[in-house]
Amino acid sequence: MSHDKTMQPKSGKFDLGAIGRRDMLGLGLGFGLTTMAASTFGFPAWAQTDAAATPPSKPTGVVVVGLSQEPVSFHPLMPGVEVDEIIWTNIFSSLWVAQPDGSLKPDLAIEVPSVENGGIAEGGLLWTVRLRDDVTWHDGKPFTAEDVKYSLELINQEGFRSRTRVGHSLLGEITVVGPHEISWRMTEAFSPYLALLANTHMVPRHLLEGEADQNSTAFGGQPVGTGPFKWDTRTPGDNITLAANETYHGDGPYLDQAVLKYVPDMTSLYAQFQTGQVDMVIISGIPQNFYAEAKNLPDREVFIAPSGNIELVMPNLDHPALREKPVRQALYYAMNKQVIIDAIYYGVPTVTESFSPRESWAYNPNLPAHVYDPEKANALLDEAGWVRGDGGMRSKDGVPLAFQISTTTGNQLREQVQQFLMQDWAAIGVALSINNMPAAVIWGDFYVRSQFESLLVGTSFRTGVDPDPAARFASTAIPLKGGSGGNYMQWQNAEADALMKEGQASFDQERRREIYHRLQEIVREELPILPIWQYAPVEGYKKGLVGFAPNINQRQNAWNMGSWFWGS
Amino acid sequence: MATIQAIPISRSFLEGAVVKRFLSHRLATFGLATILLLTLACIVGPWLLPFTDVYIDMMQRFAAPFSGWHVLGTDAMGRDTLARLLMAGRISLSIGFSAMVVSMIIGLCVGLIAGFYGGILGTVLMRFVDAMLCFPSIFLLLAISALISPSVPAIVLLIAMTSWMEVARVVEAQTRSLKTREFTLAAQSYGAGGFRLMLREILPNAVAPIVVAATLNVANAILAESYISFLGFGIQPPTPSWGNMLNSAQTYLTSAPWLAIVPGLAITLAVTSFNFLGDGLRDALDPRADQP
Amino acid sequence: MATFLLRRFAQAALLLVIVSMIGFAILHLAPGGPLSQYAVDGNMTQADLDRLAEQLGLNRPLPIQYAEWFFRMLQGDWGLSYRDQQPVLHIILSHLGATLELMLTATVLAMILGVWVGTLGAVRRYSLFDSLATIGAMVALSIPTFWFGLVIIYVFSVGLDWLPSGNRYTIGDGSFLNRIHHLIGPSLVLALVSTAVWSRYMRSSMLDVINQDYIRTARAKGVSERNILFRHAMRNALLPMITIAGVQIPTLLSGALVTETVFTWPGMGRLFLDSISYRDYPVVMGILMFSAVLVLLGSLLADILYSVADPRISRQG
Amino acid sequence: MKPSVPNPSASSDPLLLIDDRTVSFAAGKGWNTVVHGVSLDVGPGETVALVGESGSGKSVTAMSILGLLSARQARTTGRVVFKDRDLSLLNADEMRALRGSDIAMIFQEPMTSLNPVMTCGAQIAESLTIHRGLNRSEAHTETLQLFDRVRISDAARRFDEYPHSLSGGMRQRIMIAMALACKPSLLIADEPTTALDVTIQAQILALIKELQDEEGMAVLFITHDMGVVAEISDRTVVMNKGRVVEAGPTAAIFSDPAQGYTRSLLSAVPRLGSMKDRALPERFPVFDRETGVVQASADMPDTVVREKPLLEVEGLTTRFTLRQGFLGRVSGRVHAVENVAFTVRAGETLSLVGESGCGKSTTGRSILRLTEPDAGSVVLDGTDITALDSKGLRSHRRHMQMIFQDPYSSLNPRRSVGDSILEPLLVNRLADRSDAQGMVRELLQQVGLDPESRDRYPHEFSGGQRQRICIARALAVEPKLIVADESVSALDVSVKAQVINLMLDLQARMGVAYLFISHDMAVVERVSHRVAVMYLGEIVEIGSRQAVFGNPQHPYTKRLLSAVPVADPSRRRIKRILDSREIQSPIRDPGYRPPQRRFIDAGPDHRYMEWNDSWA
Repeated sequence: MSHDKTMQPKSGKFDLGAIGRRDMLGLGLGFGLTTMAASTFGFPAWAQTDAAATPPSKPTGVVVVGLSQEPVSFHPLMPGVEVDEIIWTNIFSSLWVAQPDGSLKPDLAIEVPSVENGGIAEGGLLWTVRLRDDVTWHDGKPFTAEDVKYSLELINQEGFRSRTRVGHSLLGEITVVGPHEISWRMTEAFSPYLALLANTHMVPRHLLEGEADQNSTAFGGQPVGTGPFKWDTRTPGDNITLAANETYHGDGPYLDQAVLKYVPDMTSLYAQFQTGQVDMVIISGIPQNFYAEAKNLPDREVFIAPSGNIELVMPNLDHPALREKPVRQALYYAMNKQVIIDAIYYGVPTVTESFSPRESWAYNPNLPAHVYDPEKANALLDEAGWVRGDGGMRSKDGVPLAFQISTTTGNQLREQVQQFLMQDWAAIGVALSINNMPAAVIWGDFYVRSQFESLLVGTSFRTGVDPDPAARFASTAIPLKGGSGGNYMQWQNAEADALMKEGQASFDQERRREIYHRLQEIVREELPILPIWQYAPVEGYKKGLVGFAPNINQRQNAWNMGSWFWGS
Repeated sequence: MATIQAIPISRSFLEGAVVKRFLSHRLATFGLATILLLTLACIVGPWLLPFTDVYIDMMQRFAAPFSGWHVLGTDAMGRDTLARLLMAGRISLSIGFSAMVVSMIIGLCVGLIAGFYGGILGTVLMRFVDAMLCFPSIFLLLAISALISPSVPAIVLLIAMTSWMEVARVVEAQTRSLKTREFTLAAQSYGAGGFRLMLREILPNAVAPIVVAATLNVANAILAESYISFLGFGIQPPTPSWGNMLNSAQTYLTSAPWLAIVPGLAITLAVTSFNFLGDGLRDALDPRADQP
Repeated sequence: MATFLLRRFAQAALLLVIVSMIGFAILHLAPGGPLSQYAVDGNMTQADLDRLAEQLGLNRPLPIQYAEWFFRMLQGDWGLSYRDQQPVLHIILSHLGATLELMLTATVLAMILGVWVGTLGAVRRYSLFDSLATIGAMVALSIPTFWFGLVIIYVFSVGLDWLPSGNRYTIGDGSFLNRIHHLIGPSLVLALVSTAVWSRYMRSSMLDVINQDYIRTARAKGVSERNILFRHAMRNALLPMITIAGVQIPTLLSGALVTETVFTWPGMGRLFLDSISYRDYPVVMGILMFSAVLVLLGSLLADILYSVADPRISRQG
Repeated sequence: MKPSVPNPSASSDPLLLIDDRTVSFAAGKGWNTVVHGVSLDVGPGETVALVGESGSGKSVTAMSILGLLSARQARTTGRVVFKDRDLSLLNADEMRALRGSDIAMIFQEPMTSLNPVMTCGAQIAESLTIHRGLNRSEAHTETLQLFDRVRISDAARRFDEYPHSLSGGMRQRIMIAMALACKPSLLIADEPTTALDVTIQAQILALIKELQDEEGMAVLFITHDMGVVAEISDRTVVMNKGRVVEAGPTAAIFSDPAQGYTRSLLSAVPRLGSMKDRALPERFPVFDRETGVVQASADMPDTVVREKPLLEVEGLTTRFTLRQGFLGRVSGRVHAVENVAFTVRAGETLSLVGESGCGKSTTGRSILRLTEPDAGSVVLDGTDITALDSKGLRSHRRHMQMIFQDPYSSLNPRRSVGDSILEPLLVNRLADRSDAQGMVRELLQQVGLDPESRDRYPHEFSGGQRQRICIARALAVEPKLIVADESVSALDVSVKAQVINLMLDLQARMGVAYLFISHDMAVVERVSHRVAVMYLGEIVEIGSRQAVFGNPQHPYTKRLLSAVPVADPSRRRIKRILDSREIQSPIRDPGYRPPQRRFIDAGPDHRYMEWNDSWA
């Protein structure tokens, strides 16, 4: 699960889910991903316009990538956020890489192990991977199976602050079969491990083994990998320069340098994109209010990048008023979604009724369309016994129809939406108040322990690239009630539970499509979430850049800088 | 022996002179007048306007100033900038005043106690003041703002907590000096106790610098509110304050500059006025001018 | 002098301990924590977060965390950033250059302008120049720095396109001229308040001095007005300015934070803002301590300079 | 009335002639005239004293001669002719060339009149380079000679010293050296000795006199001190309220003052030695200012109760510790009061005299425990004050009250005078609120103020009136002893006399005892029954006033007495004491042990301290 907190605010404040925090391959629910991934999304062919251009024979040119957050965490096995992954995916290599179409492409490995090719044996308990023999670290040392063994062991090493041990904790004995072949045993079969390894980057044993404190190493400040780019220089608070790795084992790199430029203010970032000081704006994107203007910029490609995230109002169903379905329905009717999209978001995003992205095969296009109808909303509330009192605000049995809505402080567009909702909902007698908090506070216990009354949030309801939303909707996924998922609104619905259970067990895509269509209908009817629109970050790059390939299966679109080059 | 007549000057000489000196300070008079006008406008203004500060009209967004009914234009949600400016003034000015009151209370207590009793207690208190002053004010504001949820009372407290130290210093120095003045010694020698000395002898004579400090404190509190709001830790919408109006105007600096210019001018005007007022009061209350 | 320094250092050390306690208490009492930024990362589970909290020692009682931090600090170990695991001191120092560049430029600008305006104002008291300077200084003290920065950007960058709207230099062009060009806007903005402060203090200090008995003495022995100003008055009037320079450091640091934000200047102020948002306690503590040290050093240096410049200060005490 | 000036005795060709000078200061929108048509002249080599009380316009007149008043704030009319040049016609550069060369000036405050950041030598040399065009090394040599001329030893070292390291007397010598640098023919000395201790004053006066003789320069000496006038001037010009009242040869003015003002002024001046034959204190005669008619002054009754002492002070010691260094190591101690013992009987006035830093004020404060003494006992009426806890102290302290030197800071400016007097009554529960009002009126009447003025604030009163209010406040708690700490020192001569008369009247009426702390020997002679002379924290001589003044034993007492200028030109006593002995500091090393002192009886109720070689 992931929660996109949208539209990064201006400088400084971190917004956990800056746009583009895509969901990577999911966790927890293991079943064959690879087979289905390919059919997850289809992509427009924008990146192919210049496909005819040929890359230069020798790395030339520079690309300046504009970011509104500063990459600071360079050790690929330690905690980090999307911007850090730009460093990881370009300096380091993983065994295989998730492609835009959802497939895994071998990188350090010669092939992706499978039951068919014998790489996964004994019912998923024994894995064997053969490695390329032509890979060298940026310092010239050869890459071997020892490095893989070291990397995997480091993740589980006591005291090492590894980002995650999901999957890795199931590792048993790791055997270096030969310099370029490794095998390991797992304590239980766990097929998502394949996908997890696509985002596990290998670190050099020869540089790290001697370090006394693995949490703080020279390597962490000056990473050495096997990727298409080498670490060059860093001006803290300003930029990081990567240089071409001419001995890269794959195709490319074609660029001489890649500069990651940190401009903490989205407006300034756009201004610098306009003036050409940065060649591209990704992740946080271009503020929507500039979209119309940006589209017409000469020599710039500006587009709405795909995203699986949905912007929505998330009610806490434990709230005395919000737990009532008519209340939620009335709120939904009284929400002028089109104005929000058109006026506040400049018409950039697309309105949606579903928790599923429209590109998904599981998307249900036949959901009842939302109508802005305050009359209907009033009628629903009247019927449900919420009567208007002094000042026109409703209450029932002494319970006022009042609740708070929260989001990250400083996110101006969301703040505007909140204020707009206040006015819309006040008209039907609902007293909404705003209680925003800094990101470090709101996404802590307040969120995961369901302490909020309602949230304005951008998040996704998938498991990796699979449409299964059980982690978000299942009644077993309520953390407050001992669950392990992200059902923070605390929705419980027997029919939905049953459907999701069936969906997880089935390998029949047609059957699953039916299941998820029905589930979407239930959610649309019950409104455990009030969907507004599907995410649409505005990204852009300078014309002439070839190879840019937005990848919904990565967390950032600079994942393949090694294949980029400037066309004529 | 003949009875000597007191110099025949009216009793209100002192007060009269202060008022006169103050009024002769043109900038201070300007400051006072502006403050009164601003306050009046913020209190009365919102009732006179045809728009409320929260009325959203998406059809009217980004109306330029002097176009139609919106004298100062509208913001990104079509709300009337003037109405918001005046409502924001209520908030910003009340924050300024309240923060001043709280910080004065803290500063007075600490300063009086430290200055009067001195010794270890005084040293400990004043070292604490010194330590607080080691933090650049904005750093301190931001660090503490992480502690609190940004409601109006919390912001008041936050600003007060970072601005009482100067007051404490001023009061401490005054107290220390007044404690050794002859009239205090005289009171001490006829048996006046500690509280009486502090409240009856020392405090009334420290009024001038305290009043000046209070005035300047209001100015600084208004500024501080705008800083924390600008940096995103301030008053949350929909409550408007001058600071958060500026904060949300940044995005539209190029397309709707008036959204940034108007509240900025309001802050500058209010703060300048308080500074002028403080300056004038300082001159008018200067104890040196009391003596022939 | 040695005992004087020793005593001042001891006082400063004591103050730093108090400062660290205040800072530590404020930070660690705040809700939220450094792990919130990963709390919603799809690749990390609650188990991972709990493990990291344990590894970072975030679950231990506050006094113990403080004691550990304190004793490490005593050994010169400022700790590691939670975000990028780099040594805090290293991170601070790598941002310090930009901030110092800005602060020094602004200070020099402010000093020159402020002393000039203040002196002229005092010598020509109540003249038109003096009145304008007074009003100007008061307004300058009242303008929110960030707003002034925005106005500068709007007018000179967006409108006239004379100045860059931010950054320390253009990528790929780190030339001296390019840097100066980028420095103009932010240093002007930062210098604004200081100039006002300097001119106000200089004016009152100069007024004070030119009413002193020794100026009358100089006049009585026939010294020309020019020499009275430069030989007799200026040095005396500048003396208190040394102290002003010392106590200006906190104000400058505050101003730098805001200016850096507006002009996307990669300095310590912005690092602080980022670190506060991420609850990167070691870095925030580091910056608080570092700036406290700067502040104390500033006032210490001012005292030393003062005692060197003013023969009245006994250097024994 | 306009007195006849110029004086016929002056040479027909005066060096300086001031003719009808008027000076006005800007006051709000108008001008406030402070000097009204003053005319006077100074002949070559002559010493003319310009004398008057504060506000008489004497200093302003002097400042206007050299055009030192700010043109923006002051407007002058009238001629000033110096060596036949009309100075009022000179332009700024010509005036500047004259200043410091042919006319030099020295000022009252030696502590602030020298530039603190320039070395003493450089400041003197500056005059030489400006007016005599000397180069650096010539100026240096010449400056060293000037140091010698003003009797500053070790000139080479002093040249590079900054003013702060010098005492007031030394600084005034530097000022004089600066003034002499260009051999002026006229020296204007504006209260040059007022801020100095009496022994230092004597040195400076002697120095000026001697230099004047050597150089043959004329001196215009501005002062308020009739004693100083009598000691040094040839002619005297008396000013009052901006006008010249009387002018003439000094001897004539003193022996036969023509104007009522002059007469009242002179009658208020105590003359040292005039009390030789009287055992009891004596009031000042009161003259009417305008008419000069004398009011008969009643003799003081003997108020002293001889049976048992009211106050017994034994072994009183107060030291201030100086700390420095890392751990606040004790670097020295100020031995402000060292083993002081004396007694005061009811109705008696004991004076503590001495120069600055001798510890007399600290003694007074230590007795009231306003400053905590380190050792010793203070027994008042049988109660040891030093043994009391803070509550007991508060109730006992009211038997002793204090009157301070500065009438401006001893009253709370934010409180009406009635309230100030009322407060002690209420604090000590001597009256309830309604009775207290009546008592306040009564007290105001006692000190000669209009009871109706009780609602006014201190700033509406003059200095003398304020001091009366302070006395009323002190009397409110019916004290047995009043410590008067330099209580009349800041007052003008005539006001001083009135306040002293009041104090004596109160003593006669109420039998209150005074501990009278003063540096003014002449006043002390007038008011005391007994006198204690203090030096460096110790009493060096104590005894009945007649014995101490008439038969001083300790060399310090002698020196002090001989240094006091006597307001009688026929008894000029300033000898050419050109020593430059300075008053020593009471700061000692931490290890310093005060020596055991032995006192010698010189007669009944007259003892002095045995002294060592340093006094020889």
